[in-house]
Amino acid sequence: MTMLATLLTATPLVATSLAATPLGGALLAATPPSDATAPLWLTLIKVFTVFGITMTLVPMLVLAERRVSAWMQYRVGPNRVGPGGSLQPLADLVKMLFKEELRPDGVPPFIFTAAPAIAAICALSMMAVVPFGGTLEVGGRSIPMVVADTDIGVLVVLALSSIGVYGITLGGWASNSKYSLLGGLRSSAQMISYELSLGISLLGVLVVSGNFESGSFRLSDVIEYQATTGIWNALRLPLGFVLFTIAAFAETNRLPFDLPEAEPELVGGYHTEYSSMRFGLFFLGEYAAMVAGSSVIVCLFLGGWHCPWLTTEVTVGWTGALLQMSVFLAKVLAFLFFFIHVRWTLPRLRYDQLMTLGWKWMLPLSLLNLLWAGAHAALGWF
Amino acid sequence: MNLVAALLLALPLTMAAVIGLLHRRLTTKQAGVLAFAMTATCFGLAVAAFTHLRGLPVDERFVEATFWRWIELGGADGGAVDGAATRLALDVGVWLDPLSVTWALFVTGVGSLIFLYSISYMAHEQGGARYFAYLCLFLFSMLTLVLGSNLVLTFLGWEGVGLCSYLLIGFEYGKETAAQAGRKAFLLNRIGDIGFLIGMFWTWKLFGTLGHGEMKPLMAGALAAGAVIPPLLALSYFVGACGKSAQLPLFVWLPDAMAGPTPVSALIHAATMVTAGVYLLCRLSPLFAAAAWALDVVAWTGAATALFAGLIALRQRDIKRVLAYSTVSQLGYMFLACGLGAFASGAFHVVTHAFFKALLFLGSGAVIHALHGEQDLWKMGGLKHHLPKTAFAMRIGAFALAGIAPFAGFFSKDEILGVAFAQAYAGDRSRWVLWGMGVLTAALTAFYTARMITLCFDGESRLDPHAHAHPHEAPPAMAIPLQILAVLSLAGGIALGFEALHWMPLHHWLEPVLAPAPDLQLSSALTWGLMTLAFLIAVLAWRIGAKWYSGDFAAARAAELSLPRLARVLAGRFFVDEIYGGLIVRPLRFCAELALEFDQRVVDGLFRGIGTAAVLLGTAVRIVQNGVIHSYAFWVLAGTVTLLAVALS
Amino acid sequence: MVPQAWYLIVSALLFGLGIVGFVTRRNSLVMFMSVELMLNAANLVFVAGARDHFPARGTACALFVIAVAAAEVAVGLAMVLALFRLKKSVQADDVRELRA
Amino acid sequence: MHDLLLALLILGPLAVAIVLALLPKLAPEPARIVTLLATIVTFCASLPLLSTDLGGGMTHELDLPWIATFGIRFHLGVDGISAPLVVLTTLLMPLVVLASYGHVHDRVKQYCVLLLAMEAGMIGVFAALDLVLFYVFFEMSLVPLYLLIGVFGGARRAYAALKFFLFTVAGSLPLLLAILWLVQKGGSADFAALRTLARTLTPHEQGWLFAAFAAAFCVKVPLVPLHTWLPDAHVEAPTGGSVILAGVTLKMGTYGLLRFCLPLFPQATTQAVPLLLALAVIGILYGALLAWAQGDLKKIIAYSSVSHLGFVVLGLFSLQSTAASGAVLQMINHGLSTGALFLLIGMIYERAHTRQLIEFGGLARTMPRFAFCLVLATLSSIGVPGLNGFIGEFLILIGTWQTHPVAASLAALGVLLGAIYMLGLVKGLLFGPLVHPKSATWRDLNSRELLLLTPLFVLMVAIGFAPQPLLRRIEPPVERMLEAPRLLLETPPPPPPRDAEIPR
Amino acid sequence: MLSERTAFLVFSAIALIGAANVVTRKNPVHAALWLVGSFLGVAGLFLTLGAGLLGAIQVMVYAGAIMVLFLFVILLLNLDVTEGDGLSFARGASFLAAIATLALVALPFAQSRELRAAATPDHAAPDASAGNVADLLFTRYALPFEVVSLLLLIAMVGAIHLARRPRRDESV
Repeated sequence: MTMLATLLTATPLVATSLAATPLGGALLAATPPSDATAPLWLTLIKVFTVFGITMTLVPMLVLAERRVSAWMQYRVGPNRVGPGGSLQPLADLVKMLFKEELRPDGVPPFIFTAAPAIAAICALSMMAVVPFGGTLEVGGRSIPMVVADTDIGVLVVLALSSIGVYGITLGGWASNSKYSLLGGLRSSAQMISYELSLGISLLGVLVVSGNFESGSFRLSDVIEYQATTGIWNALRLPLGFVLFTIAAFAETNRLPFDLPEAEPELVGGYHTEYSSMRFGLFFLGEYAAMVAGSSVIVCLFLGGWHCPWLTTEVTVGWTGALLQMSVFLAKVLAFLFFFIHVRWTLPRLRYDQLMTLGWKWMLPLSLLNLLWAGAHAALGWF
Repeated sequence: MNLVAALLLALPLTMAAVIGLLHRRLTTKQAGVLAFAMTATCFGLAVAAFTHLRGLPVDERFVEATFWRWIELGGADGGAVDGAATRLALDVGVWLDPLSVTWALFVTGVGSLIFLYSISYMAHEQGGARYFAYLCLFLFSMLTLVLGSNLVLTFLGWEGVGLCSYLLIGFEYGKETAAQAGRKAFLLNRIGDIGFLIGMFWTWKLFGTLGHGEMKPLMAGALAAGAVIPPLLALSYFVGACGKSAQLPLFVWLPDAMAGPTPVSALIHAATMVTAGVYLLCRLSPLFAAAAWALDVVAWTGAATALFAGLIALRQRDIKRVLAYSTVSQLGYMFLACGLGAFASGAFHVVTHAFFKALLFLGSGAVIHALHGEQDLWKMGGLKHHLPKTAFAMRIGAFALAGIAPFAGFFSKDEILGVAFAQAYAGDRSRWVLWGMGVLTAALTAFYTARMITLCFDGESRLDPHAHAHPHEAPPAMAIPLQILAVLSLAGGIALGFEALHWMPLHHWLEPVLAPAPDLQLSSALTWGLMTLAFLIAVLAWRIGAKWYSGDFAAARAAELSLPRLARVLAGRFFVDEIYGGLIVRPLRFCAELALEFDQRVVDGLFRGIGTAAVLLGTAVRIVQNGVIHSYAFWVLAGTVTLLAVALS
Repeated sequence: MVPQAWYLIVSALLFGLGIVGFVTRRNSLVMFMSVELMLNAANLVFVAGARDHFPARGTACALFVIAVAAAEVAVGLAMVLALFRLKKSVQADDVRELRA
Repeated sequence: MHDLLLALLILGPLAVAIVLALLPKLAPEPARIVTLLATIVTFCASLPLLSTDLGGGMTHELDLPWIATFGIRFHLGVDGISAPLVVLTTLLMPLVVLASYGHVHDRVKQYCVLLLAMEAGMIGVFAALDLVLFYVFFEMSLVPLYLLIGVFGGARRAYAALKFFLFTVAGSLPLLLAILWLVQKGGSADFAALRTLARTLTPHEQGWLFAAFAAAFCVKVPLVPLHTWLPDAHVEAPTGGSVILAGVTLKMGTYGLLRFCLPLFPQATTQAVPLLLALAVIGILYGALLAWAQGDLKKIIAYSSVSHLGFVVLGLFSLQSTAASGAVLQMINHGLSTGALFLLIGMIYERAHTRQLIEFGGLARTMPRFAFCLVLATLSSIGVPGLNGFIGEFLILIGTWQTHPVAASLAALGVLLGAIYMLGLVKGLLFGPLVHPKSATWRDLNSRELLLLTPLFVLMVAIGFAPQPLLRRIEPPVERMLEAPRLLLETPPPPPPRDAEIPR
Repeated sequence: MLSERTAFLVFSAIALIGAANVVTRKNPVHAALWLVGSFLGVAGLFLTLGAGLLGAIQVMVYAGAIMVLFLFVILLLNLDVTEGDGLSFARGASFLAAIATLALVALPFAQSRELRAAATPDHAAPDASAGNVADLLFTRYALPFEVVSLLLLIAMVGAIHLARRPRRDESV
């Protein structure tokens, strides 16, 4: 009975979060400035493609994390479920679904429940503006290979990432536990601090990529620029790249910035009191944010779907689209590996170190980067 | 002549500056010799000026020497416009005419004798060089007063002599009385000066000039100006003259001024400075002559002062004070003469008075010097044995003062009384009173002079035997001036004028300058008779005085103390000082204190009240600032609603 | 297109709600939030008013409002924090130090 | 038309002040020496100003556009009225700096900066020919003095400084309004242009404007009953502050009255003459009485200033050129004599640390130099002939007598009262027995102190005996200032215009 | 697709309901969350007005930064939920005044025929895209832009100064 009840409460949440991505994408697609010529069915197809890929990636990522950590620690890791442990995430999912849903006393039920959903939704929705390929010219149509082809794409990424912090903060607060509260607080402070560097480093990219001249903040334009010039922005803005990456680590609460959930200090931080599928959603959100973050970094700095030897003449039609998608996916996966690798390499920062790094190093450096980018654009360097 | 004139002013000033700057380096004697040399030179210059003027025709006996332009305002097209003058042009220059030269002669002449006397008198004083610097400055001021070519320069000298008097009286800084007396002298003089100033303002308005030379013809024209303005104008000058010449009611400073060194008293308060008032009257005599009833005021004031001061002198114990009041009294005679229109007679008395009063002062100085500062007549007596020469000289001076023929004072005083008698005889009854007062004063003068001489030199010695064992004669430098002055006191009168013999050189000399005296010739017999009467009265009064005091001193003292009330009134000098204090000084001081209270409480209080009102207003409005943010919000909203309602309606 | 008046009415309502919140609440944080509501209402007027003729300007003005609001919030919250340290309370009624 | 001398005179001290202020740490002595040199150079540079136009016109003019929109110009120039005042200012400054050796030991640099800033302001006031510029300088000279009193003053300095400031500002705000009104009306703030404009003003407007101008200047003069700030300010100010306050600042008031009130608002002036003459006479007598009742040396001099400035106002508003020329001369005389008196009192205060008259006595024997200087300054102050004070007072009184004999007579009483309290001061300080237990140990004036007094005394005597070189320069411009009101006095008022007649 | 009118209604409803709840919720955290909702609603309204850029910024700055800061402060202070009961006179009076203001502001909008009329947009006008807005900011509004940046700097310094603890406490 308990199991059933759990399922019944968890399901709407999952359903909500799953629906979130298409809803957001559709909304954005409906906005007047974008070319709203794309019919609904096309949008739906794109939504499910992106959603599917992401939702496939997340369990794979969980497994990869465990395997990579094992590899780095000279042990085997999960290898019993399925070939080479490949079905392990599925087993975890099942386990989570059937665990008892605990809700502490004196907790506001709605917020307690909504918090993990917010975290997951925001992470997933970010994928809506990430172009996973160029423009597909088929049947007289040119289909941009992105769910919501809006000219404020970059801003949407930033907006969603800043909304995402509510999930953790509220989760911490709603748990009615001091560890959780502290985790929530840390999270909000951390997110605000690093969002600045994130945003300003991103500005540098927009400056060098000529977005301010065109007035469009589409990620696809950034990629287009890198593709046409053949030089990735990571080369133009090495400092910005590093800064953005570090900020992205902080935004996703990954080590070395995982203070909100730091086990030794806060037991589990904001998710101490969470169990079952609610916890699962936090889990999902974190990994989805990793995927989204990697995708954005790839788009901004590493050329997106662009591959040096795959010129636009080659990548035409369906095959071309698939090729671009593969390139993009490969880059994202590589970056995800980097994410995992870092987690098991670096120690955690102390809180004051975190703040010092964020305000006294990252912020000035990102301003420097912006200056560099400005010089870059103004003087017409490569 | 320009050079002579310039040197007459420049020498004393230069010497004052030189001695003043070097007063630490110079000994008293060096300074004195320098100063004396300068004064003697000045006297020589004055004589030169005199001979020069003598050489000119009678109607042209004047020289104007201009040095530089002092003040010139109002542009070239001067003169009076619509009854108000616009052009003010004043030069620094000298105006030499018989009147000014006469004054210059006796000022420098008597002055040089006093300077000579001072060398020895001040030899033991500290800061003697500074004293001589002041004396030189005084001489400069006096000469400027007399010789200045316009009224403003005269005023400069006028104030200058007052200032020097202030400095010389207060010469002994430590003495509280001296300092007080100096201040008093200056202030009472200043009261007079205001009259002088107002006179000048008015003169300029009427005549458009203040120069002596330019004014002279204009003053006669003032006759036509009406019955009010000329007398009032003359009276403003008269107020100034009263202050300087110590007439009622401004005379109180002069006796107090005796606090200064004795030569100063001789120079300033007998011979020169106090005669400045008479000089002014003479200088403006045409104006006064035109100012009908103003002259009467002068005459009555003079007579009253003479009588009043004579009465006070009767009971003074301080030898210098006796002389001081006699000076006031004699100045009264001079004013009486001027008031009767006989300006020349007044000038005559000025000159003789300068001789014998200087003699008396210097002689008393010799006595005081011999007695180491003792000035009380009751503690003297019998000094003729110790100081025979001084006694002899002083006796001559005293006879001259008492008006005993043939000494100098007799002729000048008799002439004044004669004029009064003549006017009375001619039908002006009020003149009988003036004549009577004059005669009475003459008797008083002889009496108190005899008292002074007798108490001082005759009878038994009442000296403190321990303090003054052997008084000795003054050194030659002090004796020589006494002797010269004695000769002058003896012969000065008869040499300058003997009315009965129609020998009047001074009168003729001054004729071109002064307003003519009323032409009332008495018969020769009457003249001689009056002279005899005056002589008899003087001799009689002298005899009574000498008799009274030469006998038993105790009896005389008892007599003096027998009428306690009168004695107190006389000894207390009619309480004039007290009346001044009660009527003017203290009320004024009270006004000042009142003004201070008023200023601090009312005026300043008003402004502080404005400040307090602002604070109170702030306190009242402060209630709105209750710190509750919601009430602020309410007020904002209330305002918004009101504005919106107004805008939308 | 939706008439401007509709937006303006929504804005007025938002603004009114902000005022009501500001004047009826005692928690200074909530009062701040009410102020933010009012600012948002103002932004809405800017953008709605500018929509037909110069949309860019509406956005620019609204941007300024947002920047000012951010500054206001930063200082305001710092003040609330400082105040809380002194008073252990953020109730507006408890702070009456500026009473004259 | 572009003579930079005046601009340099203003900007020079200001520049030195700014440099001094910006130097972070400066020892007292270098600061003082730099200031002394700066002021001496300024004085020397200001001497050519005295070659004024004997026709009464402006010389050394500098006329540059400043705030062109409102017709406000940077217009400087001097004539025979202002040039002597400028030179007086530049002369007093080095003396004040020299005097500061005796009494300013802390914050010397700040003191110097304030002095220099004030000098610039004061020169500006006298040289400005544009009303707005004048107002700027008028206020600019106020603030340093406020600080000078408030920072370097005595025990009640805060009260005194605030009082001084409030009085002056309360007076000058109407002035600002009036100036703005005039500028708005005439489109120019230039003095010459405004004179033309002033002819078109209605009597009503003139009355208001005159009142506003006179308010500012009468507070500064100070005219009774607006004088109560002066004693407090003087008593609390440091010696230098007192000297400048009495020597120059008060003259801004009388200068303003002469320069602006008379020529710009002649009709109102002629109407206000009885009132102002009455106030001047009251000020002369009342100030003298107050001075007599005081026991504090500085207060005596302060109230004597009220009395003396009453003479100046009397001279100006008698509308008689002799008196007005005398009044201008008297401004300078008062600066010299009162300046010297304040310096002397400062010197005695440095020794005695008290200013109560009753605590002194007999100093003539122990301090003869001091005694000589004090007596000389006193004589100058009470107008003894032969010194400068007499010339001024005499000209004022003789001129005033021509038009207002009663006022002149009453004012002449002030001469007597002046002698009473000043001689009381001299007697109390110098004569009689030694009173203060330590007074025998006070050293006489040293050569520095004598040196700084000497120029004042030389000028006192020089002006006393030969004022003509100054009067010759003063008179023509004074005549110009008096032209307009006198014209009104001499011609009967025009018949009222037809429109004013009451219709039947 | 959502019609524009529907979108307007939906977003208005979100904004207003959020705002109403901000005013009425006792718990400041709830109020803050409702405010976030309201902001999102307003952001949506911006979208319907064609100001997508502003909408995104609204979400980023308001919802993402300002409100997080609010929440942070609320959590940091761990406030007591209860708020004093009863309206004081000032608050009561202010409430009435607020209603009056609301009425006075809203009425003329509702009455204005001009404002209710269908709009005639000027298509030649530069739209609210990022480029156009940026042009405006750096040309027409350059001065306010600089002033605002200065204001932000001052606010930042001020906030840091205000929020820092006194040194004595730091050393403890």
